[in-house]
Amino acid sequence: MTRVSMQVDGVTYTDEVEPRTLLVHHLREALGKVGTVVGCDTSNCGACTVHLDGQAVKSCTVLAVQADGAEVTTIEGIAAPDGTLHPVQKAFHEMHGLQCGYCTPGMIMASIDLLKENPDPSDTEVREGIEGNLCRCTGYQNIVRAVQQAAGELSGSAATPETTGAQA
Amino acid sequence: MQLENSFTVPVPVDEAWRVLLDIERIAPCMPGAALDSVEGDSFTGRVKVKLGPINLTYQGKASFIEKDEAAHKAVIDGRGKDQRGNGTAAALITAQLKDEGSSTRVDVLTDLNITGRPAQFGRGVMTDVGNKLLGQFADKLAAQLGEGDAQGDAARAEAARVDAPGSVTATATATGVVEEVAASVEQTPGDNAVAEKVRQAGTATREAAAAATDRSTGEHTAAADPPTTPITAAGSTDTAPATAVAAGGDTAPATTGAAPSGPPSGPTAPPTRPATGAPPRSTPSAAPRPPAAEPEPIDLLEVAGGAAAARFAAPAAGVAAVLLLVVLVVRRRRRR
Amino acid sequence: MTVTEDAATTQVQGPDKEVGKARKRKEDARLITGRTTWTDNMVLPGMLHLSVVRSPVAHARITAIDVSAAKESPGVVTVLTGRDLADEQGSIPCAWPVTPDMKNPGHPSIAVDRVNHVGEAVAVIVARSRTAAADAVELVDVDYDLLPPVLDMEEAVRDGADLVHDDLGTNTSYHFVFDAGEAGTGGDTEQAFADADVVVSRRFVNQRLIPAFMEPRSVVVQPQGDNYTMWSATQIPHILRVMLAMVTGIPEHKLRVIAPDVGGGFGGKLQVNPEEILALLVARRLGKPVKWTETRSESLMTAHHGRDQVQFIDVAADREGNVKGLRVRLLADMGAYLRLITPGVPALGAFMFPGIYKFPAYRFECDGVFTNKVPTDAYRGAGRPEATFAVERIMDELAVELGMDPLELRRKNWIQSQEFPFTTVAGLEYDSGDYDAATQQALDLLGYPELREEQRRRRESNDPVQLGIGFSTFTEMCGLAPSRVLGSLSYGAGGWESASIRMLPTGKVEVVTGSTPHGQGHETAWSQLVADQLGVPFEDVEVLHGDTAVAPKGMDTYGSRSLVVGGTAVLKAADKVIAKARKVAAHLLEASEDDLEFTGGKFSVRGTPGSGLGIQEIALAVFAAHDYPEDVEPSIDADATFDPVNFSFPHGTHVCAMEVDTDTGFVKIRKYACVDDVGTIVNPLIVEGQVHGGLAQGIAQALYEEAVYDADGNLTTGTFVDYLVPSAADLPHFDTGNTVHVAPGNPIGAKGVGEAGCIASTPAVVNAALDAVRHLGVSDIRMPLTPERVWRAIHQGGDGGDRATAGSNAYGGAQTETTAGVSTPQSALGGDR
Amino acid sequence: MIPAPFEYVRPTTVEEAVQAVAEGGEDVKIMAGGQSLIPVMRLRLAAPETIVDLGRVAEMRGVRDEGDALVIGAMTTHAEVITDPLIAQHAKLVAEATETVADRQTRRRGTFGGALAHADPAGDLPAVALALDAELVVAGPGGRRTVPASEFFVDYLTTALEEGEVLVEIRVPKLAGDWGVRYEKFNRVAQAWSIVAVAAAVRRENGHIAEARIGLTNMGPTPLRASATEAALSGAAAAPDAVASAARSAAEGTSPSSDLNAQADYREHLVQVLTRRAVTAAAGL
Repeated sequence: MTRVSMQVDGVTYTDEVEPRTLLVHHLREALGKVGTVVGCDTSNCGACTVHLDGQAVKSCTVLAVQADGAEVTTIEGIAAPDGTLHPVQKAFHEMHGLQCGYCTPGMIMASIDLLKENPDPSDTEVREGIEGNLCRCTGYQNIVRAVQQAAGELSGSAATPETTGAQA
Repeated sequence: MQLENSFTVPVPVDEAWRVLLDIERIAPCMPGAALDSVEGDSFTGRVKVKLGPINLTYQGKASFIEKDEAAHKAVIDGRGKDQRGNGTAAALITAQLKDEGSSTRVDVLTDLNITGRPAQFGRGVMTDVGNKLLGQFADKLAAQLGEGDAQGDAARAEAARVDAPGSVTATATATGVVEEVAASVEQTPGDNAVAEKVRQAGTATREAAAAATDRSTGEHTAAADPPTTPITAAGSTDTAPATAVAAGGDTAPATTGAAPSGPPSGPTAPPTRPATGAPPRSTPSAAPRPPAAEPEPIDLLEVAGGAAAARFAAPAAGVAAVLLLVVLVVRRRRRR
Repeated sequence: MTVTEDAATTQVQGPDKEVGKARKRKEDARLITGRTTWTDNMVLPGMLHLSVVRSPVAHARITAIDVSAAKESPGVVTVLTGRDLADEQGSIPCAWPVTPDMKNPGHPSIAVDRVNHVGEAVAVIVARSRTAAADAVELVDVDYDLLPPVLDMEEAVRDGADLVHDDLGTNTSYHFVFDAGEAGTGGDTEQAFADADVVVSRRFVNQRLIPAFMEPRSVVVQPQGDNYTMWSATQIPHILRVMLAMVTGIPEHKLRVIAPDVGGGFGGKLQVNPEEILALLVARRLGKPVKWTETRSESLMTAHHGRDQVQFIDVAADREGNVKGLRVRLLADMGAYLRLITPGVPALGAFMFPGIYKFPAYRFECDGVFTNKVPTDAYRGAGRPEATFAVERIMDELAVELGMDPLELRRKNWIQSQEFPFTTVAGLEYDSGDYDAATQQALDLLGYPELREEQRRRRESNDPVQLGIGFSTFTEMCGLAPSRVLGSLSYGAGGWESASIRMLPTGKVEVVTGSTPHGQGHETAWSQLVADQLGVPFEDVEVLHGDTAVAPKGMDTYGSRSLVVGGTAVLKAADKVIAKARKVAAHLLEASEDDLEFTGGKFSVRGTPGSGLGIQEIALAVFAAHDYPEDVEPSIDADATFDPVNFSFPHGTHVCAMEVDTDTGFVKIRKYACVDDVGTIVNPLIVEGQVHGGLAQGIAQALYEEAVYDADGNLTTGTFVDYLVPSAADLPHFDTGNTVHVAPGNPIGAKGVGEAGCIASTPAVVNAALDAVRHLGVSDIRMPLTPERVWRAIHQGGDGGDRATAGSNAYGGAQTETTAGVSTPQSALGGDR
Repeated sequence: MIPAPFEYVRPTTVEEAVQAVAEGGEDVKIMAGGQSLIPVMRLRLAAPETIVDLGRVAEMRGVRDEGDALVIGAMTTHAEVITDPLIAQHAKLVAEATETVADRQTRRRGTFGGALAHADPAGDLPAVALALDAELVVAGPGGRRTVPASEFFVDYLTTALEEGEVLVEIRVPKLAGDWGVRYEKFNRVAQAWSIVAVAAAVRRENGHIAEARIGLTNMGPTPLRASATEAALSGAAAAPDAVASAARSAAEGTSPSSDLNAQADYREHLVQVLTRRAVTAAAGL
């Protein structure tokens, strides 16, 4: 067992983990962060996407021990402390960018990451930017619309912090 | 998956037949294999397969299910399970010897069946492994049979042993699939000095081939001439005869046989494949080889010897070489 | 999108109505914040974890299983084999014996002495943690005595073929025939073909697909005395509960099944899974809560697959292009066993092969064939995509044969709008629609003339990138289903749906639906329905579902049935609430019931404006129950069950423009436009989303997805690395629109939308690719249209052939087959066998 | 799926890493970004006893300018490679190919060195390293040695790295002169591995192609150079016909395998088309 300490959605957790524990399992099973889900075993589906030190990664392909000392933000930590939704969350709701919602946490986390790097992506750029996230329900079109709508809102209100929750 | 290997060994058929039935000499021909026990016509053992990060150990048993002395035909049925529950591997190996006077032609037909996780990839990881595994098995079998029972015949033993790494294989299918598998002496199992020496020699072979220099432990020189000989991919039928030309003697030039070329089956002609010559020989001291106690994984790094030799052979061409023996194995697969 | 919004405004409902509004979904709040209760999120005190040891071989006798090492593994509580559970596991039920003599070998949840497909369960590990359970799987040692695997349907039905199930003596489960002549719904098919000027015959392969739902299956069982609660990622908690009771003998009233948040199933979760049975048996045996959650590779390998038909189809016509007859013969791969509706999927499709065309004669035959593969069952469309693909493909082939424009040929033969209701040659009564209108609108959306012009230019200049345009003018039958019809088809249950409305004292409304959603937005759409019907605010409605203790009756969600059947049940319940409230209102308003009118949620006495009583006030009044009529109960709650009298028939026109790179075979959708008529649109946002998602899956069948087995029966598309679910970058923008022809069969006027995009799109895409390269001599390309197949079809003829490892494990040993259909009438009846 | 248990070591220097590998027992595996290794471990196709995680070896990360060459630390992530100004300036082909690797999230973790050491023939970067005549600096118990890319890739998933050796950094010679580059990748869906890909760098001089370097992805167990095409292009006119003609020999000397996505003969065809396209684009035609 190895001791690891990480800040997840603004709270620091210290635990003993087996080195083989995947970050996503640590989040779900030790920390109760069940908003982040697992959809595959080959790093294809992206459902488990979280931010590790501000960058989107697939938490099924990161060991918990590798996140030792890191800051992790999950879908549960992106809304403001008062519950105000992150613009990307809001846009997914408004544009009907989800149906069953299973891929949604990963989709949203990937989209936030994309918009940080490309604040005004074209349709194609959004599609390529979320190519690592599979959705079986939506056909993606409304997800693309949502990301573009969020881009508009984010560029209009640059003050919205990306990881408000994490800074609580 | 069916694999065919054919080769010719420079011993009479009766002698080759006796060796073929000697489990303790045949079993270790499987790369990465180790015998655990032998009981009559059955034996148990392990085969380790290592491919990049992938690591599998098949444990199981094999037995002669047919030994037809008159026809010189033997059938070995081997099956094993991966130790991590990753499925099974089974091989039905049919070896047919044909009398060709002082030499013997050997046709090995292998029906390989791999199940479980390694089979569940479209990129056919295990099929690649199976090809290489069986290719190396055939090469080593050729070496063993080539030794005959005269274990004291050092020269011939050496010749046979060294031959394996140098064998050049070309595979052709109707669809123009061509795969090249070359074996290396580095895979020689065993922890004894001989094996070690052979391995060193193999490593050296690579270096030598690359640099066309002579800076290794064994007496060896770089390959020459053969790399330029093309082997055309075999035609679209099963008629392509496996050709093996054994050249005896220390001074024989590398000889390659070419399978008859058939018309290309697709719009693109199958590529012409340069054959590489045998790598330099090494002459470790002769000693009987006991069955390996611990299996050496078939690390495909080992194949590097052959592959690297193949690639670096071109610049080495022109440098005079002494070749003991070239066994050319033309391997082709059939559709089931 | 604009189109959809336009369509929304053409709704028959007025602007103040909820129905027709693009309401944002109520469900989203928890889904976008990660506050969800997926089954795998469940943790119970003392919960044990299951893992399943699975067969690596396709067909074998189990000669020995050694579980001793696994039992010794740290954290393992016990290990159970098929022998241990043989006496209590029963058989996975098959609810649809399509013929009286259908052969059903029975389907153990865990193999006892024989395995029939790769992935079949052979042992169950019970451990204290998920990790311990996973570790012990490696330690179970099973000896198999191999049997020859049966993998190819056409070989499996030959005399002397190896058998999947020895004791059945055949690989054919059933032979199902529908003959319109015999049924009295059409003429003599053989005569029609004999008299025809033109006969076109084809053999199409509708490949095996995997539903590949994103949320892996998961089940948690909690035993409490002799009661059991099961949480499962299922589409069908109600059906599951009945079936669990029948299979395990646990009385139904001692079972509670909960489908919490469930990820989209697409038919893949319309099943009684072996693992659900196993979890229940283990929980009962140990008296402890247990959980099983599959991995993705387990899911692809063992959750049921879909499609997998070899279709022989013949069409007869005269020279003018009037169709005269249709003949279909299917080989439908059942896989190794019959699951819930395995045999029924092709039978459901039987009635849809005639599509929207007025065939005077029709004969359908289908053999259900066993193979050593995972069973097939429902996948989005279930039978109808297969039928639509075949008929829409062969209409294009007939057009080529006749030298006609494919749209012209369709127009000539399709049902005209004034002919509805129209009884087809398959005996179905199509309800409403206008195929011309939908087609015209779709062409406008696509920019048809410009693309045709570009196609011409590219052909003339011999551009390496060719352009093609493909059509699919489809219909489907939805709203499953009239119970009597299901009965006549030998289906084991009815097709009704149940709803309850509970009026809470504060005026809030609880709607209980038996149609269990898993991403379709029932909570939102049902709220819209009820808000209109009861005249209460949208926000005041809560929709409850997915728990047999909360919603005790139901038939769940599949077959585009929810709104049509379940929504109607909700409306019927609302009507009953109003009727009950009317009595109370009359009492309280001291008026005659006949003088009351109910609008905007309020009862008022006709002719006396201003007076009145809101239904929410009445809810409080009956809660207090201080003053209510003598002859009624103090409640205005109501239940309703709705059994439809007919199916509904959404239709539409899908048009795909496809670029084909003739150098590489790479295909790329240039533009996709579709206009669907799904009847009344309750929520245009949801309708559009359903169409988009269906399109993605239908296009994926055409271009990307295929479950491939090798010659030993290994699934070589065993992970998402090889089973290609398209990403956003692989799919085009869709231009969607609607026409609205209200369905007469239900008060909402809805027809169903869940499967439309999936059913319609596949042939449009394939037809488009063929249209691009038809002039190069290509008349068929096998799905999915991999670049290699397209390239081979162009440069080597045929349909592009099998993929390299399909049906072979010789890496590179496969040969290209050229199996394009040929115009011989015999081929349809399998004359080559 | 959950990996089998293993010992985990996280060195912070190259020396520590080499030592950790030496002490890691028989079945030690080096983890760079882990984006290929962890999935294989989750599927339990690999179950190393020890994982040596290079993630905290700071000296192996980053790009520096060494005059005639760039030196890319083996642990530099794909995302860093894509945005690195030195690479953009001097080794654009590396950046262009890296952009096609997997997806954004994977590129955040996956590393340049890891991709080379993994030596997947369908991986995009080995062919680029080969085309650019990169040199790989390897540290082992006996010190460091440099292996040219042409000798590094020896077989399917197999490199010249000896037991106990760690790939430390990659020297990528700068392209001097008027070079154009192109990475032409062919796959079925966006995040898939290459069915075939072609990395081309072309130097133009006076309307001619002075030099062309062409690396081929997935045309054999290792990345390959399209030597015959390179030779044919050398001195050829910078014209579509000449390029097309030269590209016809792109499959010479290759030995592609057949798999679910493509049979060998189709790959041999594809590589010619893609070579033509890559060279045409790189030559600015």
